[in-house]
Amino acid sequence: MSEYVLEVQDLKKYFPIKSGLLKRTVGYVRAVDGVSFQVKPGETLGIVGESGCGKSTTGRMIMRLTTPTSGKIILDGKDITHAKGEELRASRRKSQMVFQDPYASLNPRMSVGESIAEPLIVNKVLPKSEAFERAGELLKTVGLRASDINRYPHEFSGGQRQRIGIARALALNPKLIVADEAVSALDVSIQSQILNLLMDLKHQFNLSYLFISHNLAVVRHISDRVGVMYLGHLVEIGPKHSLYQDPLHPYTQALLSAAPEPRRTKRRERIILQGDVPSPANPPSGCPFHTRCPRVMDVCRQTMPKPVQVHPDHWVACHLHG
Amino acid sequence: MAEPLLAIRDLKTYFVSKQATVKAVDGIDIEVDRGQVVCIVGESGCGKSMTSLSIMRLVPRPYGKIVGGQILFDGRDLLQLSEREMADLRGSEIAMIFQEPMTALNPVLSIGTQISEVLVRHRGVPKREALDRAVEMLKFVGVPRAEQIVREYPHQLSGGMRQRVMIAMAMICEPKLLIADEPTTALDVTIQAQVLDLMKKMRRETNTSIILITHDLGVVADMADHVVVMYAGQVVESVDADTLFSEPKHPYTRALMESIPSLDEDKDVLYSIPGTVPSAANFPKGCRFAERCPIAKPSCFEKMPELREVAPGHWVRCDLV
Amino acid sequence: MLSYIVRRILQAIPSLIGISIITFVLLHIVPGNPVRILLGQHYTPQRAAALAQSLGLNKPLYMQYLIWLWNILHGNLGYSYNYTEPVTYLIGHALPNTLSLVLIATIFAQLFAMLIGTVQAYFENSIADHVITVLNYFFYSMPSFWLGILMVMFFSIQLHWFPSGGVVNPQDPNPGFWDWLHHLVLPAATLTLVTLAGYSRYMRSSVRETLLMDYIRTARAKGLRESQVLWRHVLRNSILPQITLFGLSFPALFAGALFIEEIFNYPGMGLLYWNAVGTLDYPVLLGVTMFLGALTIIGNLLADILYSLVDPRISLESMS
Amino acid sequence: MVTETQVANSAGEPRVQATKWRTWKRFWRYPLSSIGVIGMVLLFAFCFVGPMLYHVSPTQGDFTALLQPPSAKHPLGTDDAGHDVLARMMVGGQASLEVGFLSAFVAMAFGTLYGMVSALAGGWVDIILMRIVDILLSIPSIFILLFLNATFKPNVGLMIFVLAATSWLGVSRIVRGEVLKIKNETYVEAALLAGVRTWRLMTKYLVPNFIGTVLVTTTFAVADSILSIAGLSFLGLGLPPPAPNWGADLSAAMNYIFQNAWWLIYPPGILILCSQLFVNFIGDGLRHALETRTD
Repeated sequence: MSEYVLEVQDLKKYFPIKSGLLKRTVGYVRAVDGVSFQVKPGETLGIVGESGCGKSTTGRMIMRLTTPTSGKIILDGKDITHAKGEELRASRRKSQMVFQDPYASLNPRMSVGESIAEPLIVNKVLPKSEAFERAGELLKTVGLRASDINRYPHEFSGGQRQRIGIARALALNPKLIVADEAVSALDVSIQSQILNLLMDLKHQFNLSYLFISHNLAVVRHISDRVGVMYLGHLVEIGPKHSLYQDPLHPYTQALLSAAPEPRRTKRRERIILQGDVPSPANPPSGCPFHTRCPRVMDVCRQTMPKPVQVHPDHWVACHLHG
Repeated sequence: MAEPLLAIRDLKTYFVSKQATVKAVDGIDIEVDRGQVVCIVGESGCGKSMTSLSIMRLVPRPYGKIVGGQILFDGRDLLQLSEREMADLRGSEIAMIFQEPMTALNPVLSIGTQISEVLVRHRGVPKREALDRAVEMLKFVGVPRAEQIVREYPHQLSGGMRQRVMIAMAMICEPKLLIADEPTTALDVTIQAQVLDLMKKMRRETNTSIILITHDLGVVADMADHVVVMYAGQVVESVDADTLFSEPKHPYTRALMESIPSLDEDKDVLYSIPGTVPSAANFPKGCRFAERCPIAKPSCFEKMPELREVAPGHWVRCDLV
Repeated sequence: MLSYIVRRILQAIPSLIGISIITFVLLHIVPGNPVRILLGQHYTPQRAAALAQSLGLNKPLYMQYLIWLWNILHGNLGYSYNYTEPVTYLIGHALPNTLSLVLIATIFAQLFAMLIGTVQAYFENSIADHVITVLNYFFYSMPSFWLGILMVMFFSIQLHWFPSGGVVNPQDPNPGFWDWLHHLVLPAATLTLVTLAGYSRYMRSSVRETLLMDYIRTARAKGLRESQVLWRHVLRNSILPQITLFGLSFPALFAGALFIEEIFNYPGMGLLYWNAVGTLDYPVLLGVTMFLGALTIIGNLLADILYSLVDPRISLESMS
Repeated sequence: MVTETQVANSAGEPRVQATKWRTWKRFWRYPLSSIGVIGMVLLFAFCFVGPMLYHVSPTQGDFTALLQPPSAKHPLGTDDAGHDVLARMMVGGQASLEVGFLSAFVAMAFGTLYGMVSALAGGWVDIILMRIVDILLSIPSIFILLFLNATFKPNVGLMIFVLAATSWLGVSRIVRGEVLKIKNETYVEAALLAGVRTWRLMTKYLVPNFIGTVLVTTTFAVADSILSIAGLSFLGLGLPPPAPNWGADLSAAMNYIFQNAWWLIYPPGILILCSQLFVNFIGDGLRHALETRTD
């Protein structure tokens, strides 16, 4: 038994840009550019960031839906970075994924029972009839009726489909669930239902979550620790209270100040960042945030800051610290 | 008190087909004063977008129909205007921006053409001059390199820039009313902050009234003077923004606020509204929220509550408050 | 732009070689012997051997192909066995006829299709829409050769409006442009009608889709007049798929032209090919197929260039 | 506080029929579908059951009635050799329908396999396989058909093969496109995470989700094949005489066009037209039924 359920070391994903007659590679989109973190058993690590920051690619690499360019992924003590075939299949029994779009994540031609039982059947965990029985139980676990197993996805609402997706992810008793924007497509009232369900299940099955989202409040609510990504880099990571009360990186500060709060009384001073996020195909030199940073210094333009621990377990990669 | 710029009275917009009648908007009343920002908030399917399209009289044909009510704009009932008169108002007196700035711009026309054609159409400005004005407008909404951007096409811009272009297009004729339908939903948080900031600046400098449609109570808190909460095609609460956040009255409004996680407050379990919104093709006869309401009484299932004024300027559709 | 065209033409070379190999192999593996057909009653083994020698047919297949390829690089498509004329000469006479037929038909069909399809989509479910839909089905399902016969029956035999066949009046010692046009009307109209139906079905659905786009709602929210919405915003976007269709429809057009040339005795590529089939006139068969293949490739190239002119999202560079 | 189990009451939702039946219902609700299906059944009955009821030989001439307009004895008249037109029309459609349907299904099977292999293999295999399709598509197929028919002695089996050989191209392209699209769907990724292997992925995830589109394409290929046979026969290259065929009879009728022998010109044309119309109706009905699966 290792200390961490998941350990990610200096993970990178460069997507080649091809061009010309012979499809030569003329450059790379640096979607993820050296990310390291760990997830402990029973812990929820939240990853926040804006679109294109590489948070989803990170999640997909951990699930091996995308092959990393370099770095290491250690799942439950086992290096799965280059796992193939049966080895990869075995690793997938330890980690599962909940997807963003509840409409696209279920095969429209399979009943929900078949979808949930599928991992049990193809991995020969249970014979077919028992797998369906188990699917019924899982439906109950996620708050639907066992009798729903014979119905098809289009008969369910978005929130219900997301429950079905969660039930499928639970089927193999995984240790880790990667949730990629799992509640982003849902209305707030449904969103809170699913968040509560996820937190219930976590205690019930002692799960670890890697919870990827752009919604800062949602991530704070569900996570124990939170990492902030910008342009393929993890710029700050720490326990949620420490990170939300005392954000160290100017980007985290801007992000938190920009998130609208449903409250009229207390208003934070809003930091409005200028311009757009630079293209990951052509990232700036030095610190990736220096083009928009309100507190940019000369050193930021030249050297990439190293992560330093400022508070207990609270790391930041910024020249203002260290 | 002066007469409001826009007064919607008992508006009903239905989708009528052979199979069913979907009551998307079912008798709503909303007033917007000059220079005011009114937010319409609600979850998907509550009828907030159809309300905005009804004001523009752009309800999708052939099924969508405005079946009743009045929309008084600047003293005139928009529902009585001819299609021609209505077209003269659109883009000139009432302008609109949409959620998806990518699909809302025509991919094959240059930014300059798309902005300037509004001026050409409504103000009779010659094309060249209209293009110059478009450049000015783009600068005003904070688009860098405006001289080049007018010659570029939507796909060459980022999401935030596209939404700025939409705003420039909407504001170029200085309309009295701007309807913004989820203008920042498709944008990232930091870009959303930029766009909301721009809308505030617009309002300050032109005194344009804004109807902002959103599902995000955070955006409401940031922008609104007055808030209208919609549920299942009806207005359930209507009050000034400060009161809404300090003393929400309708059980739905309260539930909505309780179900949102916070940025600086720990909540163990979020409140969650049980069940789902009733189908707009088949509303229950009593209160439409009764089924999901934590304080519902048997009478709630029997009789539809009226929207009543429980305190000065505070309207609630619930008999129990 | 120029470099793009050059590159596309370079890319077309493997395709053309592919076409030639396929046709060449196909021609030579099937049973049937052109020498036997050419000699007819005069057939003797000695004569056959001599003829095969002079035609180069006794060499191994790959040699025959390489010789043919070598000649083609020098602009020589070989000599027809039948007519003892250079294939280039025969094609030179047939190609203008086929091209004028096909081009006139495409242009008219496309223009009418745009008009009809737009009207249909814009007034969806109106009586006009339903009537045109029925007519569309009718012409779409109509075999071109039957329509051709009916055209001849009505407009030529009964009404005497147009001649029933040929390119020009053979009695006229120097036929002019009007005579030529007079002969072209019926065949071109037939080809137009059968292609029009397919195009306009396409256009209808394309306009219908465009009308549902968000940017059309934006255009209306700007207060533009319906005519402006239609011309500036709907039409430009709707013709995009139509352009692709134009590129893809060349093979079908040549096939349609084949039947029409046969019915109207119109000496084009189709008729040339058709006559060569009967006598296994290899050089003509190869030449015509190569030419039509090349024209198809050029048609696709034209469509791509046209597309990039209308749609700013597509840059020619990124398309390769 | 509301608990999780209370939350998920899914009561009050209308039951919807399973996917398959909904598609069928949509198909039949589309007015043209039923016209197409009924028409096609009638056409089959005319060609295959008709000759059992109408005992007149299509190939034995009635020398007392040459080139006669319709009469009581010959309801659709006779041709220049005294053949009964009605009998010829009945028998003449048999081969067209057989070859039309069978060749389209052979093309569907092969094209589906080819397209799926191309899409799943990817890389160079995909590039080469698709380049072959591109090249073949740029040769007008009728020219190849003409040539093959001129040199071989055609029979029904050969015709099926030859027509399938030219019409699988379109199917393979469409299948490839569909597979590439479905391959990126989230539910396929979810299947991979569940440990699903290639064969199961193909049969349970890919095929069921694109088979509808293929079916529509195949239906239109049936129409094309029927038209091609008629066209080849019209050019004199179909099934060899004396077996009657619509296209060949139409071609023969052209010789009497100046005599205004309309009874020779209309029947074969109308029959070909009807076969095309009905198949197109069915194809459009299928397309309509499959277009919007979720509403």
